[in-house]
Amino acid sequence: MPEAPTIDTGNTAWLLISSAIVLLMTPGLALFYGGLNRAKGVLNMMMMSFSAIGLVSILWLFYGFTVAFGDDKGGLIGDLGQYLGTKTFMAETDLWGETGIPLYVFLAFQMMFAIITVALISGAISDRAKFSGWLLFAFGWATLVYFPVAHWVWGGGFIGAKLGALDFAGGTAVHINAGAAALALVLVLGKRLGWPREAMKPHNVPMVALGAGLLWFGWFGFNAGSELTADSTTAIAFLNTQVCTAAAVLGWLVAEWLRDGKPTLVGASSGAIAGLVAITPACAFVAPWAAVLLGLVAGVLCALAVGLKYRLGYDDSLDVVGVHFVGGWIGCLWIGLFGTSSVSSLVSDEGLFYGGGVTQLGVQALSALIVTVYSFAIALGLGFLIEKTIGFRVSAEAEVDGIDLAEHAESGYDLSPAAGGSGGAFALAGIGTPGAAKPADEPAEPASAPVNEKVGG
Amino acid sequence: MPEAPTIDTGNTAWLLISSAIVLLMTPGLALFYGGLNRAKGVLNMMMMSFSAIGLVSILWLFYGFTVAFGDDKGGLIGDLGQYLGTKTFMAETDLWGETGIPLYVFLAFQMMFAIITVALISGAISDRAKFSGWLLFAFGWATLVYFPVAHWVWGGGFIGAKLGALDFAGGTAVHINAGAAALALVLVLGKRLGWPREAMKPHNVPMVALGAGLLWFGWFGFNAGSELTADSTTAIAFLNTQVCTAAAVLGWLVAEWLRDGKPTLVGASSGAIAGLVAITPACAFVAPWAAVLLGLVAGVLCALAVGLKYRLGYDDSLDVVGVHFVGGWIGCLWIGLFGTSSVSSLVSDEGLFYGGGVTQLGVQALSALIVTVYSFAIALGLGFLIEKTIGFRVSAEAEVDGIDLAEHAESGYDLSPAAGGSGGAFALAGIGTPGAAKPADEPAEPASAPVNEKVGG
Amino acid sequence: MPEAPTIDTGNTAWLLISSAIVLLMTPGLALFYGGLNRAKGVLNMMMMSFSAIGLVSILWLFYGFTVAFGDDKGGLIGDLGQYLGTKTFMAETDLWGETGIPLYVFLAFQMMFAIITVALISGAISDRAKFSGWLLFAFGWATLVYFPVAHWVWGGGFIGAKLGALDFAGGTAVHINAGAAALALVLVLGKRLGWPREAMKPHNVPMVALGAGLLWFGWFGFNAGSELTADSTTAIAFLNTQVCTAAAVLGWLVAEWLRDGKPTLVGASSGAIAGLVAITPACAFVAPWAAVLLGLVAGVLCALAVGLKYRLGYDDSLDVVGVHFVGGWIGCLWIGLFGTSSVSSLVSDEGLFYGGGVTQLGVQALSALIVTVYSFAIALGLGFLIEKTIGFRVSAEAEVDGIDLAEHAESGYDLSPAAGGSGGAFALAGIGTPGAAKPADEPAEPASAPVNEKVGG
Amino acid sequence: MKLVTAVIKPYQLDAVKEALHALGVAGLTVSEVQGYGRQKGHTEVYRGAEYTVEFLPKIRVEVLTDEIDVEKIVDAVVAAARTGKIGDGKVWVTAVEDVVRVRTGERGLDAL
Amino acid sequence: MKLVTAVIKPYQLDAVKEALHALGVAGLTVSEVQGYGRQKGHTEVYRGAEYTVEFLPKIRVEVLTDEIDVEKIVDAVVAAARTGKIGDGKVWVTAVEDVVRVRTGERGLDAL
Amino acid sequence: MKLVTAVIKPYQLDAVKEALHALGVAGLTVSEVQGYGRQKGHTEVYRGAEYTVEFLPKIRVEVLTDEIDVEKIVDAVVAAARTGKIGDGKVWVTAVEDVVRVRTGERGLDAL
Ligand SMILES: Nc1ncnc2c1ncn2[C@@H]1O[C@H](COP(=O)(O)OP(=O)(O)O)[C@@H](O)[C@H]1O
Ligand SMILES: Nc1ncnc2c1ncn2[C@@H]1O[C@H](COP(=O)(O)OP(=O)(O)O)[C@@H](O)[C@H]1O
Ligand SMILES: Nc1ncnc2c1ncn2[C@@H]1O[C@H](COP(=O)(O)OP(=O)(O)O)[C@@H](O)[C@H]1O
Repeated sequence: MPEAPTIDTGNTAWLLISSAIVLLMTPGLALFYGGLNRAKGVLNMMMMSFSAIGLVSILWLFYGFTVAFGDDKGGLIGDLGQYLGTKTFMAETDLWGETGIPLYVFLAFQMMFAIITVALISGAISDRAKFSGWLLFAFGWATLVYFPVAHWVWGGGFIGAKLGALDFAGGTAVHINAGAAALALVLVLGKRLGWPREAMKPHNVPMVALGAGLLWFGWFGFNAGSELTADSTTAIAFLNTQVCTAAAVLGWLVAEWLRDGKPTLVGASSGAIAGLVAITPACAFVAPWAAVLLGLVAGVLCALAVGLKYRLGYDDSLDVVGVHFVGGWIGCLWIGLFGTSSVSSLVSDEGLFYGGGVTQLGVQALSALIVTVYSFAIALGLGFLIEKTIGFRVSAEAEVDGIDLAEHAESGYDLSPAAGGSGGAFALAGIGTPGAAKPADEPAEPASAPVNEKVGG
Repeated sequence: MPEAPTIDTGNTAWLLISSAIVLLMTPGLALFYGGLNRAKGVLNMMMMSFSAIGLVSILWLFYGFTVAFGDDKGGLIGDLGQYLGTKTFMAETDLWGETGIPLYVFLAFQMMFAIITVALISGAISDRAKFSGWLLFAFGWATLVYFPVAHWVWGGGFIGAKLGALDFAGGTAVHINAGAAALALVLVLGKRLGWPREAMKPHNVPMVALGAGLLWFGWFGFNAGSELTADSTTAIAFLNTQVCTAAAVLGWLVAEWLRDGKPTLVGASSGAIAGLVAITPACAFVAPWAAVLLGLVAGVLCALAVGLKYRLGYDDSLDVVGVHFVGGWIGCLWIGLFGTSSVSSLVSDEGLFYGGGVTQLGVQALSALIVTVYSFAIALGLGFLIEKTIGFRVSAEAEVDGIDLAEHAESGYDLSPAAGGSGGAFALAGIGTPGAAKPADEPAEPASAPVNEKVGG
Repeated sequence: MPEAPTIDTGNTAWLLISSAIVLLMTPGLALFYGGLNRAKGVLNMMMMSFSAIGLVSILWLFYGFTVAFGDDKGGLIGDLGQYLGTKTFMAETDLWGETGIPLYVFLAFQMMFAIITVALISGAISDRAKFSGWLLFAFGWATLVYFPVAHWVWGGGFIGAKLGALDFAGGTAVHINAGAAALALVLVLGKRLGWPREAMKPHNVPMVALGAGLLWFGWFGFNAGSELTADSTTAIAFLNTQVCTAAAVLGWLVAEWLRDGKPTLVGASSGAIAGLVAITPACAFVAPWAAVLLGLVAGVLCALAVGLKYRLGYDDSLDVVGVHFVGGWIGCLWIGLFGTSSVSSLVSDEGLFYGGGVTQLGVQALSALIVTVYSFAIALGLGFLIEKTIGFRVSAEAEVDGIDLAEHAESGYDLSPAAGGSGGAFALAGIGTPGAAKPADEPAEPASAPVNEKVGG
Repeated sequence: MKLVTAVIKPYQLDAVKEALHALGVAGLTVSEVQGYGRQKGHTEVYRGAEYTVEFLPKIRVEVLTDEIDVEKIVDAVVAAARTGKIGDGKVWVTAVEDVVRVRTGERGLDAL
Repeated sequence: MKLVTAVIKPYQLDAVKEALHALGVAGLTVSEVQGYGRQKGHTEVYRGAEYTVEFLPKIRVEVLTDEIDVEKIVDAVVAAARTGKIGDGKVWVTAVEDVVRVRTGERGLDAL
Repeated sequence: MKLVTAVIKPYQLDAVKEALHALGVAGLTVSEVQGYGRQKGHTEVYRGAEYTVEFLPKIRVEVLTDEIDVEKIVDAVVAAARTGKIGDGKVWVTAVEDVVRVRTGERGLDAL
């Protein structure tokens, strides 16, 4: 008589901490994107990530999880009633499969994936999207695209279960998916004013590198966590994530060095993301040396791909397409080239380079294509709907003055080299305050003249 | 014959990493508070957190832990001799209870709680407290308030063990406790010069968001780690932490949108903290949907509460009271409203909404009240004592010039758009250095004219 | 019949997450060093860390691991063929020793050590090293110094296995090793222009503190992870790391207070690093109270040591020698003073203060000396070789204009108090862009005038 | 010798620079300033407190020139900086007694 | 036409602005500068090295005005900027030959 | 009274300050500016796009002085700021009608 599954504390510990570090990826993304952006839109850029955490968490709890991971219905969607967020799952048997992990840990882990996938899209539409439009889009796209696609790929749906496409941690479900949606939104919203005549370069490169560092860190949870348990597949997923990313950093830097004459820190950071994206679907299916090769290829190709927008004339502001869409495709196809059953028993058709023919390669391409087309189409439709109803793009005036002021009534920095320090006369002078008082000149009645405080109306 | 408890590697791994991420919360808090502060006091603000790590760790090791978690003496204090820091606990049996966790891991985990509770207070007294005064206060309050209160609530003392109040991860012991002390210090120190006529807005909002992100991340260790083991209670504590916080982000943003016309990133970050605070006591006692509701309520109420200081005329600079005190109370009472034994066997009296009457609600309120009064009173006394002896507030001149220069002789930034880059003439000119040399003009004798280097006298 | 070792999920979870947080240390180091640097070289400083991640990961996979941890050959080097990176280790028996941890997890964990050791060196040569020279040096030093020294100390080589020197997590192998190499490079490269007449102070102190916070966090993986399993040795290593570091923060602050009249945040952050360095070799061998004492001593001594460069006239820009070399020596000797078998069974000779005589102290000193001499000598040779061939130092002009522009063609910040906010006219004016367009003045043909986009040639 | 000083909207800098270029002006010096005038500032919100930023970012452009070109330069700057909206700024002219080129020590017109 | 330039302590800007406002001055331009004079700088400490920051943050205020108001304006600025401590700054007056309002092209007094 | 204004390379500020000090000049005011002239800017690269930064960081130094010292001051600044390379900058002199020391209200020479 088989024992009832019980909690494995080691696996549970691993997935708990994996969930936490995957959550941290979205603030990391906010920093990465925010730093790449111009200073006058840094807050709006970060708000798109932070609001995605707020919104998608709730949607996922209430219906996203059951859409994606409820028992399969016709290959398309999960059982809607099974895990509705109004229920509570605290029985001893409420574990996820054979992993020895409480259901709620798995639910939380996958929640973090849904959040960041939505947030990824925002990099393409920097400095020009209404915040209300973004929220509406996030809601619609998560519901209509991410939740079902996650089901198709991982939840028993047709891409994973029928087609037999492999995607360990989200090449199709996350990166191609988000990249295709990003491209659609760029077409809906159009270019930033002045693009491409102005370079619109990053306003804070150390912040970009910090974001990249946090993303890299969290990605170990993303990729190695996707095994759900702590075993040797987890180990190789972890190692491949590291070496592929390292190689992609080198690849991007070499591409820059040859092309531009100089390697940059933005390039190193971008290369890291390209490598992380590319290894995501393949991390548990290829040997470490093949992961290194993948990193080099992805680093170089993505470095070239981010230039395409200038030739094609679309303003994918922070290169979501060039990095996530392109990197996702490369990684997805890599499984068809270098996937091998000597690494993972999930690989049934050896990759092309292992003599397994093009079967798996074809399946991989088909799966990527399906997700590309579906996500692009729905995102395009949603985008136009929003543009036609509440309006998706801010006014030209708001864009010139800065979206942070226009949409959020705040500005990123009030530094003045060091306010009160070696510089910072403006900050000392209280410019930007309703009236800079003389030091000792306090109001007679403390609460009589608040700064237009509106709480009490 | 019951087996002697042995180490459970999974539980130990979980609590080790939980301890590490809870430690990271305090640098996260330093960034959150530092970014909210004006630039001329950012370093002092961060110093209060970093010094709390330094000081409280040592106190906790030597006597804090035994005060809080030594065998209960009369409901008030732990056995002082039991875990004195001069002893060593490396025997095979030195585990914590039935958790399978080495004693030292539990000691370290709880150490991180003591640190951050003290650091939380500092947000209320920004830009005007002498650093020596702060250190003295931190020492006194940790010793007289935090250590015993932790005992009362968690260590077998009268609030947890007799009264039967529930506080999973620190609504009373941490947030109400720190919030009440913060209010007391504000009364002792008075308002910043110029407040409230000047707005004193955040100098670095991306840094605020980064701090919030790190706090959110670490809070999983704080809340889900408080179960000490990796099981389904851990799982629901983790999930509730996430969904309550997400809902609070949305709640705060909606409150801002309705009241001010614009949602802000400072608001999203603040909402996250409010949600994290509110779910802290309740995370293992309520269903996920009730955690979402709690988040919405806490987000909205704290957004309103931070405005109260303008009406009441006290300068709680970074809103420790409005967020931690208010949020802590809401979360503490929530257990009396939505706590249910279907989630946790520790809930003996069902919450009001589950038909359990007001018993638990009353107990919760009483526990919160006791901690409020005790912490406020001792903090007030300590504060006045310090003010009357060594002085607690800096001179008006120091405050105008900036507390970073006055108390720490350093300034936060020397940026000049990009020193040596597209701007930054001042940085290039070496303003702020003892004498900017011409490029090739090196001193003839290398060590002859150091910059007033004082090491060697 | 002894059971074949199987995977322990708890230990594996602990080492997986330890590996991830140790990786995060290098971006943390990039922030710590970057913030300490002048603004015009912040990116180059961070690039040295990020490129070390890229480069060393690949070297380690392909041959570093087998050099360090392959079966010992003559006490000097590991079996070169055993773990070559072209092989794949996914068999059920591919575990590391008796730890129950997959081989690949151990390989990844140790990879992170190799990375950060190389990156540590870069702090000494800020603002003046060619990036190509740095890459070459990193490659050479990792290969000729770090990989074999790791073998000598931990991999079965003569220092650990024959001499009997103790180094739990890297006092000799990491910190003395990197510090000695840093000193050598300083001698090769010479002083920065203007040093020491100009103070060259940190450009972003909050970033320094952030970096210190991330390093502290990751160091728990570094030290407590070095036990490889989750047990009571892990617990005391964790606790000692915390309390020694806390004490070192206090020690450094007190030293500053007495000497300079003011304690600084740069001091608190530096003290933390000094404490972390010092406890690294000793963390599993001393009682917590002895760790506190070590922290105080290391904090004070390193605070004094960083001033030595002004007297001796070498420009160790960010004090790698004063902190890592000195701190490493202190921690290494501490084992000879306070190491005790009551904490660890690995201690065979009790430390001097436990009445064990000077045996262990002598062994410790000898091991530190060997590593110092070897690393210094090879680094000096490598440095001169690079200087004489491709050149290691940038031109004086590049140094004056800023190494970020000269070597990476990018600049760290484009802030202008708040571009588009309360200030930031320059950013609004698009200074630094190829031609700031009038708001509505978009190019007629989108792709016709890209900003010298070079992808398509 | 004259000094033409213009306080303009940041976004107009490029147009002004090009207009001056077209006139053969070889050099200019710009700096960040904050202006206060008829143009209204904006409002920021911070945790429920609302406050007005009254100063607006402007760019100051300074051009040294000879007496002959000064009118042309003023006209060119005014034309290029104009958007027609409040806050376009001011241009003013002051007399300069002497100019020296640091590199060569040349004086007067030769120094430009 | 005259240009009144004042270099003042940052904290006095608000008082100066209000004093000018009271005189009916409709516009002004301010910028960040660093001053060196009788007032001493401060000392910073970095890892045991101590160094002096000699330049102090100041605000430069510029007001264009007609000949008639210039004395009143100077007096008002001096009065509002005064704290009586060393480092209060300087106010000086230069002649302006012409002023143009960019938006309208108005010249002279009408441009103010 | 005269105002000597110099736009110089940032690294020369220290030399200029010392040269002025040697002449007994007690005070000066400096600010950050960006210059455009014969000196070429630099090129930055961002994700494959290359662009030119045309403006170069310069420092503006302003010294109020009496008529007698003005030539000495100009010469000293020019000498101290010179590196001999393109971009060394300009020094110019304008007439000042009056100067007031804010702290005391002293006027003219006494205000310096
Ligand atoms: N009297 C003045 N003195 C100096 N600068 C002024 C004066 N009046 C206006 N300015 C500058 O000109 C800018 C534009 O002035 P404003 O009154 O807003 O619009 P306009 O010039 O279109 O009437 C201001 O922001 C300020 O920098
Ligand atoms: N000769 C000068 N030329 C230009 N600016 C000066 C001159 N002397 C002083 N200043 C400016 O005035 C400011 C105040 O001068 P200072 O000598 O410190 O005090 P005070 O004006 O009260 O005597 C200085 O910081 C500097 O910006
Ligand atoms: N006509 C001008 N008006 C105002 N500033 C000028 C003018 N010409 C040059 N400058 C300033 O002088 C600096 C140096 O000028 P540049 O032509 O590059 O070199 P040089 O003065 O050595 O011939 C410029 O960066 C600019 O700030």
